[in-house]
Amino acid sequence: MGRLSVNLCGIELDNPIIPASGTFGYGYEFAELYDINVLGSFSCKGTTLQPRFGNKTPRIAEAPSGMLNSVGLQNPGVDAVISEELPKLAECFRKPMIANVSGFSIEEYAAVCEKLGKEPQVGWLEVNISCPNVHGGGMSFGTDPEMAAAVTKAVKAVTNKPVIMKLSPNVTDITAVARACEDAGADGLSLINTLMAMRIDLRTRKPLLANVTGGLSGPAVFPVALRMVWQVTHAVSIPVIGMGGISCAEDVLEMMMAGAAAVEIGAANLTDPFVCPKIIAELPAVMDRYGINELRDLK
Amino acid sequence: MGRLSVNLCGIELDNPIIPASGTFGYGYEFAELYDINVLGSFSCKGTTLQPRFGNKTPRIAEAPSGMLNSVGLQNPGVDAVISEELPKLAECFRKPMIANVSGFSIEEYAAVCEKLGKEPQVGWLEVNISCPNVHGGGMSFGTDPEMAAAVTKAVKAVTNKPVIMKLSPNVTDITAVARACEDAGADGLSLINTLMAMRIDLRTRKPLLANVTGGLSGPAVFPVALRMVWQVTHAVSIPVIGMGGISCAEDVLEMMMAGAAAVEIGAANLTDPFVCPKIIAELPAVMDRYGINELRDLK
Amino acid sequence: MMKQQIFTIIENKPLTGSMYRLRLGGNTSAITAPGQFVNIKLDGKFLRRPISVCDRSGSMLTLIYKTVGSGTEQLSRMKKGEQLDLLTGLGNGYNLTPSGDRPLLIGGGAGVPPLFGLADELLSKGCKVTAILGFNTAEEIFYADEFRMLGAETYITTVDGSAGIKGFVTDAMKDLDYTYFYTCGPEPMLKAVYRAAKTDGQFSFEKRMGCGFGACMGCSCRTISGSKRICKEGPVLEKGEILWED
Amino acid sequence: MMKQQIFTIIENKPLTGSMYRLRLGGNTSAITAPGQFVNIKLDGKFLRRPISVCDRSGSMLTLIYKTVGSGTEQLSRMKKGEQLDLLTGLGNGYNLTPSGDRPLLIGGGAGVPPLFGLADELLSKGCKVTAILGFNTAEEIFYADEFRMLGAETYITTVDGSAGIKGFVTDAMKDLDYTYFYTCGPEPMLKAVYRAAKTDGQFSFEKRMGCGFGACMGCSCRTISGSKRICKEGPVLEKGEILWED
Repeated sequence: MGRLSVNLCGIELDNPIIPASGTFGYGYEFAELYDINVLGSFSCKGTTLQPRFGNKTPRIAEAPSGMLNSVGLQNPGVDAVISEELPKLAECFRKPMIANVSGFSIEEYAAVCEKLGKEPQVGWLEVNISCPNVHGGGMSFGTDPEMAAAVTKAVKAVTNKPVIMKLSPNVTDITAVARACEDAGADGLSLINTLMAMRIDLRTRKPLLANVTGGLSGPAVFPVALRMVWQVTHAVSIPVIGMGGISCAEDVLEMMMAGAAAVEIGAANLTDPFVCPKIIAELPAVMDRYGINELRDLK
Repeated sequence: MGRLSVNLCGIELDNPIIPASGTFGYGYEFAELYDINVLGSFSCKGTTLQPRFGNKTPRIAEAPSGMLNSVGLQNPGVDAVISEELPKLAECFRKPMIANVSGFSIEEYAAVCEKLGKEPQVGWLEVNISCPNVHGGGMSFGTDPEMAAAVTKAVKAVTNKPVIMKLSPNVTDITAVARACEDAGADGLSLINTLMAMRIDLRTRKPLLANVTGGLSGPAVFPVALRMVWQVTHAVSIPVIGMGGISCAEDVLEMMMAGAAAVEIGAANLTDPFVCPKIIAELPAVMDRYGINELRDLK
Repeated sequence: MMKQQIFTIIENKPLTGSMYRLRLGGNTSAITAPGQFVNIKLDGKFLRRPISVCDRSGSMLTLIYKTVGSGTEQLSRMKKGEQLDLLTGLGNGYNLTPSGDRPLLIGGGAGVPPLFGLADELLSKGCKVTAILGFNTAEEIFYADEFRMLGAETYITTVDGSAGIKGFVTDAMKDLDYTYFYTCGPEPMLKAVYRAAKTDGQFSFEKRMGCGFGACMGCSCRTISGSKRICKEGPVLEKGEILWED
Repeated sequence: MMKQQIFTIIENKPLTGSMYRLRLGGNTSAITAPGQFVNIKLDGKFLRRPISVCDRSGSMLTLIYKTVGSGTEQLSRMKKGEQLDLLTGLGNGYNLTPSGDRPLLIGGGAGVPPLFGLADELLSKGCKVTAILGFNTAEEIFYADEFRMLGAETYITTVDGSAGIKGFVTDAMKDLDYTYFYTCGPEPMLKAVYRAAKTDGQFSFEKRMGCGFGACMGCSCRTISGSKRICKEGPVLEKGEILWED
């Protein structure tokens, strides 16, 4: 085990760096840029039962130290992911991946998790109950502790793989949802998803995003993410993946000092496609600067 | 009425620019820097029944495109405000001011509002039910619609001045709290207060703020503030003061396009003490660029 | 394949009131076809700014961009010698193979630049190139002479008739005879060209992008062959696959 | 009274591994006493960076700062000719009136700079000035010669004994005779000086600030005469009013 290795729900990661869902596709396209086996793991594009085109465009807007997106879970559907995407990934990634799953009903979550849970490439299931960009679903599961618990139970019933529930920051008390997921059998949690936000086009005086609202990510949300990871890791005993605006090795350390077992890197991949290998390369020197021998010691 | 004039709960403002509570003291110190009568109005430091020193230091931390504060309602108490601060303000400010009020019980909110409501300098009462930096009070009133309504009713019962309830963004559904305040008789709403956040000192591995968490403000929160102002102005019919990261004339227009009747400028005052007069001076030219004749037209 | 590279500003000067020409020195090897674009990092801006490639030589890249907001305005203030972080070789450019011997190039406003590099390559391929460059007014015209100097038969249209043919690019298309067409410009113009065109052709589209290299699904569009990413499978699409969003 | 002003960098050079001297050209008229500070805007940083004034002439400002984080590191990379947006004349500086004829100045590390301007003014006032400058090691020493050249009797202390008196500033205070004292340095040193001092004196404090001019209440501290703002009523407090937070 190296200085950077961490444990996520019983599986060892060479390092805690995990590209976040929706910023890394199904991995193989980034493999053209660098050997993605340097990563701890990665979380694939949010996958649903049926193929989805997602929301109308524009789906992207600029923000101070961040960006808004309202992609709306565009994906080819779980069957195409299994038949087309995962085989392509197998050619360039040897490690277990995190399968990110979304749904519009408890049954859909369970159906998708059951299918993906059977795939040997899948190490963990990350269940997104916090997408702010789809209506009649997504986030609503993540804002009500009982709904969150129900999704957790349904998913746990159909897979033996570790189940990580991805939580929404758009709530009054994230620890209530976190505890509900833990009590329902979740093996881990990941947070935060994006903060629901908006921009208006001064020329048209209309919302800039076709979906009106979108999710804010990037460095702007880092202090909010850090607070919520701190609150949650003090409220539950299962491992937490910290995410939200992480863009350098120092951010990784700060997030792990807040209690995160590993981290996901999201928006930063979009402005610097090489940010993850850069962070992995920089971590040892930055750890030395702050007298950190092994990342595990920060837990 | 000039191009910039707006109406806030029946009172005309020369312009919509209002320094936010906690960034402008009780006004008279900024009067040494410029004639504060150029402002639409300003909201004074949050005032409580008893004097408060506030939280331990450090109370301030840097963030990407923003800052964290955990001042914790430091103020001399309502009696000293009336006997010492307001007379000093009277010498340099001719317009009605917004009295910002905080409390730890419904009775305290009512008591402070009753005293300040009697002061002729006070044009509006801004009732802060959303301070994230004080325990056993502050924000808890702003996260529960029933509590928010109870505070509103109690305050309305003791004053004839317009009552503006200041809402917390740290909630699942800000429109529920907004509607509860409107139904309880609030004359207006102001939002957003700061987003609860945190930073950790990499050297000590401990929270950077003595209070552990603090409130995030500055441009980083602007897209979240804009979304909530949009949601609230579509859910209620009383006027809304928009705030959260506004730092230039363009931001003012964007916030008013989201439905705000006026705006408060907070963190920007701390990095540029002259930002409010600058924005007021720039507004006409920026309005011309976007074909806006009068700010009232944006409502 | 995409490369991340540092370029140095050789020239950054206005061609009209809002169009600027930016010449950059650096490694352009990642750029393989006209119609591709680069994505530029600007200090203080989170998202990069995508700009189509006008022309490139081994070590020099020419971009022509319009100042539309604070980002491009900031870019327009940058000086010779300053450095820029670019993602280069982005997107799927124009395919020259189906051009035939008399291709028609149709550009509108900020859509003109990528057609210049395309004209250059079509001419060296031995084609007889005709170009229609559409603008609103005479003041907005740029690169007309450059197209002519390349050897392209060049027609100008202006909406107000202050120069060239009065009207839209489609008014100039009417009487022309061509084997194939390539176009780039604002979407209303593209739709008009789509309706007016007598042959097959290729369209270059513009959309708000997150990453510019296919990761974020921010710029997806529907086509007859399914969803495509303007930044990855695009920005150039063939006439036959286009589905216009109403 | 506070002024917002643009200054131009005349010099920005390291004095030790982590201490830099920044000389700025501009209008220093807002600065009225040694011990006051300026608040510097840095590109990409939201909060300004407060730095105490070391010395000033009519048109030149000398600041000596320590690189402690990304902000001050960014400042240390700035070059001659670049401009900085400063809030100047901030805070309540040292009061020279009670100095008596033999004041003692006690500085520790990054707390040394403001005492230099103070020494200069006390000497021109006709005082016999003694200065104790404390550092951890010989490598960290700066401005010892400058204090001597001014005409101050200067003692150096180092914790490791690699130069001057081995130990802390308080070890050098013991045998000295003085009418009053002025000190600036890390809080543990200030507390030790508070205990060791035989006379009255003034302390300059450092605290994380939001605005630097009294608006945000970010840097409040308790004193026997009630709450004070380090950035406004401070940074200099008199010995008699200090209440140490445990």
